[in-house]
Amino acid sequence: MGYSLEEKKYSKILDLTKVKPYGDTLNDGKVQISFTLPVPLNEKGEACAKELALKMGLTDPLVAHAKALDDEFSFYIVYGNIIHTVNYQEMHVETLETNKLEMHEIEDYIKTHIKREIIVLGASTGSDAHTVGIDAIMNMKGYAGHYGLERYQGIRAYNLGSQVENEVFVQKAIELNADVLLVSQTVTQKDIHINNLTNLIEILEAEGIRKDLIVICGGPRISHELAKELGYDAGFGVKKFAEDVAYFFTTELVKRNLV
Amino acid sequence: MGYSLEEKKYSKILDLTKVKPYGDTLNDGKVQISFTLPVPLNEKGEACAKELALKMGLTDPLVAHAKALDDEFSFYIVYGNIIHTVNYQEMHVETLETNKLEMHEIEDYIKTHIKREIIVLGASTGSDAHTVGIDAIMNMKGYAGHYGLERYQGIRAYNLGSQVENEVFVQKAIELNADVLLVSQTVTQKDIHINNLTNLIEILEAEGIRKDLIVICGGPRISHELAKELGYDAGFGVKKFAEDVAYFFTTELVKRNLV
Amino acid sequence: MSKLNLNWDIVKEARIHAKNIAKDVQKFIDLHTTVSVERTVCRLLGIDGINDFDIPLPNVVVDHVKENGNLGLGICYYIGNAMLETGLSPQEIAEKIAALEIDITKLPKNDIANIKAVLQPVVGQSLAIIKANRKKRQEYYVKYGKKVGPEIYVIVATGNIYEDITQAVAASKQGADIIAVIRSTGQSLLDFVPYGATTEGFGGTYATQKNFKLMRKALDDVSEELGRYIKLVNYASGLCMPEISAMGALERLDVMLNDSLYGILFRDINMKRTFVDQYFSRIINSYAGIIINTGEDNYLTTSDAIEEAHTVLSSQFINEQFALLAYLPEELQGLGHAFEINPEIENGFLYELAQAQMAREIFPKAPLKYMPPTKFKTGNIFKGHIQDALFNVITIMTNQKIHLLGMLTEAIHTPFMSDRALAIENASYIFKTMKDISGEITYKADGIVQKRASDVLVKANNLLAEIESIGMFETLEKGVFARIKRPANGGKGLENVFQKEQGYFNLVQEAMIAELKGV
Amino acid sequence: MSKLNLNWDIVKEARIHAKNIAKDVQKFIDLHTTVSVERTVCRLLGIDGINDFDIPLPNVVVDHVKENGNLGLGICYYIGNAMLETGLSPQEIAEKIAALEIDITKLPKNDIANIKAVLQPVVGQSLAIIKANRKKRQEYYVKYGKKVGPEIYVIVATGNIYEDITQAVAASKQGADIIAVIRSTGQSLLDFVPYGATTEGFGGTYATQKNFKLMRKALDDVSEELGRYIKLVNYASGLCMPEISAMGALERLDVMLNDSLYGILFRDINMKRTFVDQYFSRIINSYAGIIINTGEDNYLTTSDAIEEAHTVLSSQFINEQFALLAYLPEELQGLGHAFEINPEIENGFLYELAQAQMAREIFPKAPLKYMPPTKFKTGNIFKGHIQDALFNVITIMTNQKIHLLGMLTEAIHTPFMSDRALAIENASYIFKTMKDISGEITYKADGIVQKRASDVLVKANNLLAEIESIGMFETLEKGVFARIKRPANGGKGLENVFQKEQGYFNLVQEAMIAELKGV
Ligand code: B12
Ligand code: B12
Ligand SMILES: Cc1ncc(COP(=O)(O)O)c(C=O)c1O
Ligand SMILES: Cc1ncc(COP(=O)(O)O)c(C=O)c1O
Repeated sequence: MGYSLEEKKYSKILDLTKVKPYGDTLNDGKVQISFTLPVPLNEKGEACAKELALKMGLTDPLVAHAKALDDEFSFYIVYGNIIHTVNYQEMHVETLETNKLEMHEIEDYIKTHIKREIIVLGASTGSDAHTVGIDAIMNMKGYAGHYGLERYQGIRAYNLGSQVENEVFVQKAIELNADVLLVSQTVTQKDIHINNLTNLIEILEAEGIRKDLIVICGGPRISHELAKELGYDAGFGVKKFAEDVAYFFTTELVKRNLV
Repeated sequence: MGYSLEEKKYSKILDLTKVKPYGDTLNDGKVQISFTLPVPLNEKGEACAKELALKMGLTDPLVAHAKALDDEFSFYIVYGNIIHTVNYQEMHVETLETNKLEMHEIEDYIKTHIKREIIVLGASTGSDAHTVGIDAIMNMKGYAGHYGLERYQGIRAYNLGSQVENEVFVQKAIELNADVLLVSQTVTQKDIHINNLTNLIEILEAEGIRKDLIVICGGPRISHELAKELGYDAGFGVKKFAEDVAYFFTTELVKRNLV
Repeated sequence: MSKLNLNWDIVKEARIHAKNIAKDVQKFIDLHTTVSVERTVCRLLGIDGINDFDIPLPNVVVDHVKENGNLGLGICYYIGNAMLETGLSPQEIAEKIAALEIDITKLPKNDIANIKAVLQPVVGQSLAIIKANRKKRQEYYVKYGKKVGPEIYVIVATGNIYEDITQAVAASKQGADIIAVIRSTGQSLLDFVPYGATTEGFGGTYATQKNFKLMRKALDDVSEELGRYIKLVNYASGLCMPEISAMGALERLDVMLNDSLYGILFRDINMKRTFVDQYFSRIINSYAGIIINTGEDNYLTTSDAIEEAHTVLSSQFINEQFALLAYLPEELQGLGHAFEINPEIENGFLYELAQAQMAREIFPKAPLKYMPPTKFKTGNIFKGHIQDALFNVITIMTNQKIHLLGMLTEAIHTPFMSDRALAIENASYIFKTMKDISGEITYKADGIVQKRASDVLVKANNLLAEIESIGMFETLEKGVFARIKRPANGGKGLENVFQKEQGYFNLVQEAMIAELKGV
Repeated sequence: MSKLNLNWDIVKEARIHAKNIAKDVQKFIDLHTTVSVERTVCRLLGIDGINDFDIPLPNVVVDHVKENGNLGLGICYYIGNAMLETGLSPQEIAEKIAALEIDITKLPKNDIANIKAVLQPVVGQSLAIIKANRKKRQEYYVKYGKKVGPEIYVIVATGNIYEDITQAVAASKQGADIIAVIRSTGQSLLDFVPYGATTEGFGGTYATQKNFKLMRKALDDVSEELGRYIKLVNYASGLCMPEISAMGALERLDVMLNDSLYGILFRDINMKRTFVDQYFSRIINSYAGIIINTGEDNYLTTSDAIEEAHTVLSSQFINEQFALLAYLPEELQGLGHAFEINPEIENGFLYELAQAQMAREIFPKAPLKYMPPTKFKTGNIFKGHIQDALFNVITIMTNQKIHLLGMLTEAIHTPFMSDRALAIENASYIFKTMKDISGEITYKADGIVQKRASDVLVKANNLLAEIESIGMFETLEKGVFARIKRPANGGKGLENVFQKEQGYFNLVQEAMIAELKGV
């Protein structure tokens, strides 16, 4: 347990156009970094770690920890104050209003505004074998206390499981006359998800049905911004649940007059 | 347990003049960063975190975790690949050869080369109340299995404890006709250690005895490089023990013909 | 002495159900063979190498018989017969088949006794290699001592066997006891085993005999350097289960992931195919003294770890019986389980403790494989490191043996070298500072821990009773495990299952069983 | 029921030794007073504010009497007398002294009975405020319920009370139950208490009454927002121990670090001075319903936690008796101990477990203050986070109450906001997932844990016997605790200790004791 003996010499004003990291004092710029270098653990290695931190924009970097991982590899933990700032005020992001309604309110909304069953088709597509994410959104049982779409009155939900090829998925969508497509992607290495998601939109466009559908993707590395970029109507990442998705597509169906 | 699906497209050659961090592939440049921003947790906050990482030189930063610490503070963990490199080959550092001999060998060395008792005076000086570090070096009992200087035959060690004023320390050195001074500094905030260490050297010079003494400093944030800069003969940081220090000052006494 | 006050009558009952379940499946197994079983025989008759199209010669030979002859008679029959007819070795015969210089299905038929006689020494040769490996491993144990306490298991997954070696050696020096080389994704669905040293695996490194050899050599070297025997793991489950087991036996692997249920549920491999494959595969593992690992842990990545804990135990009981039927002793049964309860659950740790202690007591001799938290890992590496710490605590409290390290970056990427080092540091610290805790603590009579164990045991027994009544095939069709449903005739590989014909024989298997029974 | 099978006869013996040790010191205490005791009386007679040189009026008054009169008679006597003579309030008298308009030592002397009578209502007023605070706290507990399980305690240390508030509020929202505002370094050696709201503390924020008030207000607000009562801590130990306790009582602090031994050993405060100060200080804490925290944990930052564990226990016994002599009930005795065993030691965790469980059993009603690992923290924040996790595990396994969170950056810097958040997350996760573990486990008879506890107890008892025979003063001179030697007449503050004269009285203390005895 210690006391901070550091002089507080930083500007005490929060300028949202010049935001700096915060340790225990406004604008102190404190950051923590860790990395491995493919060099032995010795004074030179440590000096390299410091040098790298300087290049990243840290002033007075402190190598708090250094450890050999093998004869020719060493691991470092560095603390320091960063000189860079970011402009919070001007930061532009694509956002998505969600979680406005609870399940029953959405059911009511469907009853009053859509007046028919919404057909929702979901799958983990391409080579992706992860189903827990899409199941979290769709299964009756739901996830973390949020019921899935299968439980919603007014929604008919089909969960096709994993490793569903895009072609098969689109065929099924046509067959079932779907209103909404839900695509889950978990594996992101080699940008495999980008290729796969792009491919689906191309097929939908080739079939001429893109505009008749609400097409939504999701997964731990999916942001709304990325989704929009790839031609989706929305994207949902971690900590998003069925009601967020349902709120989006029900209101969107009404907005786009697809009722 | 996953498999790395990432394409290994980095140069596979280790160029020691252009060293990059290492994740699991040479030159992949992987680093981990964490910091808090004084902004709310929302899409804009996350975008700021990404932006900051970009400014630090990361390509494709991934905000792996974001958490609200309060309404106006948010914490981020970011991974990414850094573009900077460092030159290991040309890195210049002041180093110190240590730990060449064991206690008994040092005792023998004193017997054969110095032929008299060496007087060593140690203290935690200035306002510093931390004694565990200097005790580790000096106490009979030693530290982490390394006996302290008090146990060495041929060394007469005086440990003055903590919060010893520099003036008092120097007086004691003159009184006891010391050969070696050991100064410990643990508190480093406000650069209090720099001021205190510099002050000691000034007093020694004013007294005209600097060149007759081996003056050594130590502590968790002391490096040999810093010590040299401040006018000390050597500096010892963490994981340094009595035998490292004893080896240095015995051989140095001989080298400087202070026997 | 049970710390859980388990009802041993129920345990006994459950074992009987499981035995009946396994025996029922065994009936099916005994009547069938597969291309991979027969290719395994080829390998153990010394057939190796590839043809001009990179097709492994065991595949060439088996496909040749499959197309031109009757695989239901077994490859032994054809090769032995060809040896008698041509005077060539199996390898030479295979090469001639590859060169389209011979059709071994069209040769005159010799007397079965003579065929067996000519094969015997060839079989003996492979078995001698395997036995020598087993002996060598034993010598290492004698020389360096067996690891006391949990064995630290980490994975490497670079796709390049040479990079894998860099990582594996570093991990060994940091304190790992067991290194698993993750296979290239999708390899489990290939109906052949790639050949040679490989450097371009897709998210993992191909399991090839050459790669096995290279890694074994590197680990032997580092073992000598460290004075600790570092175990090597690879993955057999999949369409080539017995072949990979044979390769592992020949190259002195020490642990082999080997579970038909994993293949069925998580790779959609046809159940009939993989049951048959698994049987021979486990016989080989047993003969080679290789520990198998089963995949019950995977169930909890899909289903809830509290609600479905009994399915893990049921499956362990079944896997135990499958193993025993394949002459694999308990000491080699690395049954799987996992720490996958939601960290948000009150007293979740106590449920994990109950499950782990229960597995330990019910399978006292098995080197249980305990898997770390993965499902509830997030991008919060600091929290993740604590989740892993509690997992490490359970292991040392309950004496788990094969301890797969969790990675703080589990939800982010495959392990960096530093992630592995931090994980090893985490486990090493806990195993040392808590070294003797398992002998120190007991659990309250009828407390949360004991009650939980008892509940799970009762439920597992009930489930086993149900499975016994409907049979394993229907059980899998109903989605009892991991809530995944698999049709008995669906999935990959069914087309390569063959009914054994009158006169079928598999000399390698017979020889191994004979010796294993003798032991 | 003891989980450790402790020998209660030895515990009883140890308590008797400790009682005799404390009583022996109490003899000295009863004969003496100090400037800080008398200044405290001033404060509780309503004297507040500073003079033109920023010297607090309590100091002005006491120094005035010290220089011109006889402090051995007690400040009550002089002030009461002056009230009778001047008809002014204590505050008005103090202001007149500050303005050099009066010399209260030179006034005609009134009858003691009359002096006491005029003081009584003034004393009553302060006591009423303190009682109202105690009641208010009680109401909060009724309204929000008392925290079940360990209370999460974190520090703030920015030096600026307004910044401290930002940090404290964030920590409360993240899950902290107790906030300690670290004092400016060196304040414990000041023989006065600074005044007003302060923003420029040296590595911590000055303990001033205004700062207490500001923080209390902020925490009351966040308490209401969260529906949890957030406790506020400050530090009394030092040259102003009873004064700060009085300020805390007036501003409804909930916990007060209060330990003469800490001051003697770690701040080189004269032992006579601080023993006397501590007595009155603890009476005030008791009267105000404030939990004290003692500093035994500090011993282990200097000495070895395995070898010197018994000194911690001995000191706890002594502190308990000191507290009881000051009418401070067990329920308010937050005796200190710490998790400071070297992480490299085999079974170190079991020794920690033994020590923590033992403290829990020997002081069953005390809200023990348990301190985190600090000494063996390194710059490796990942390892540090695990060290803290194991500390959290011990707390939940042994039901510690006041749980000071360890910081992963302990060896690097004073806590960042995120360090605190990660620490709270670590503890909250463990306390939830292991919630009922302490009721679930028992320790092996004569196992490592039980043996360790028994060893430490025996050694502590022996040490106490020795201390009893040589007395507390000589004990401290010999360096028994934390291996630090302090001469009885060395250190800071001895010059401000005074023998009580015939007729000395301290009306505040008497009134408090009367009520405390009544309870
Ligand atoms: C469970 C798991 C498995 C199980 C999957 C079982 C199953 N039936 O799903 C098994 C064992 C089979 C598996 C296999 C593999 N896995 Co995996 N696996 C995981 C693990 C541990 C948990 C994933 C999970 O279930 N999360 C819980 C769910 C609820 O979260 P979620 O998916 O993010 O879903 C939420 C949101 O994203 C969103 N969402 C998700 N989808 C959708 C869709 C829509 C439309 C919407 C609106 C919202 C939405 O809503 C959900 C609720 O909030 C993760 C590690 C981790 N902790 O994240 C690794 C992980 C995802 N796996 C990984 C890998 C590499 C693999 C394998 C390649 C390894 C292998 N064995 O070969 C294979 C992949 C096979 C393949 N071709 O896909 C990597 C991926 C790395 C990357 N970034 O690319 C991870 C991160 C592990 C690692 N560190 O290496 N895995
Ligand atoms: C124990 C401790 C205390 C104890 C000290 C008891 C004692 N008698 O020493 C007490 C409780 C009194 C204390 C007080 C304070 N502490 Co303190 N304390 C620590 C703690 C936990 C451990 C330090 C330690 O003993 N390390 C073990 C020794 C063996 O390591 P070492 O000192 O590095 O020594 C080795 C080498 O550096 C070298 N070495 C050291 N000295 C020398 C000298 C020579 C000549 C040579 C050759 C080698 C050498 O050899 C040793 C063996 O390898 C650290 C946190 C941490 N884990 O580091 C905080 C820490 C050092 N303390 C800190 C602070 C701020 C304080 C206080 C201001 C807080 C307060 N309560 O007011 C006061 C300072 C008072 C003062 N004026 O100095 C901060 C310092 C921050 C900074 N970088 O400036 C730390 C880092 C905690 C924190 N996170 O805030 N502390
Ligand atoms: C029993 C078992 N076999 C095999 C594997 C790996 O197989 P694949 O290579 O198909 O991913 C696993 C991994 O989870 C397993 O648990
Ligand atoms: C009992 C006790 N009192 C007071 C303090 C803090 O006092 P100071 O302000 O002198 O650092 C501590 C901190 O370690 C303590 O343990």
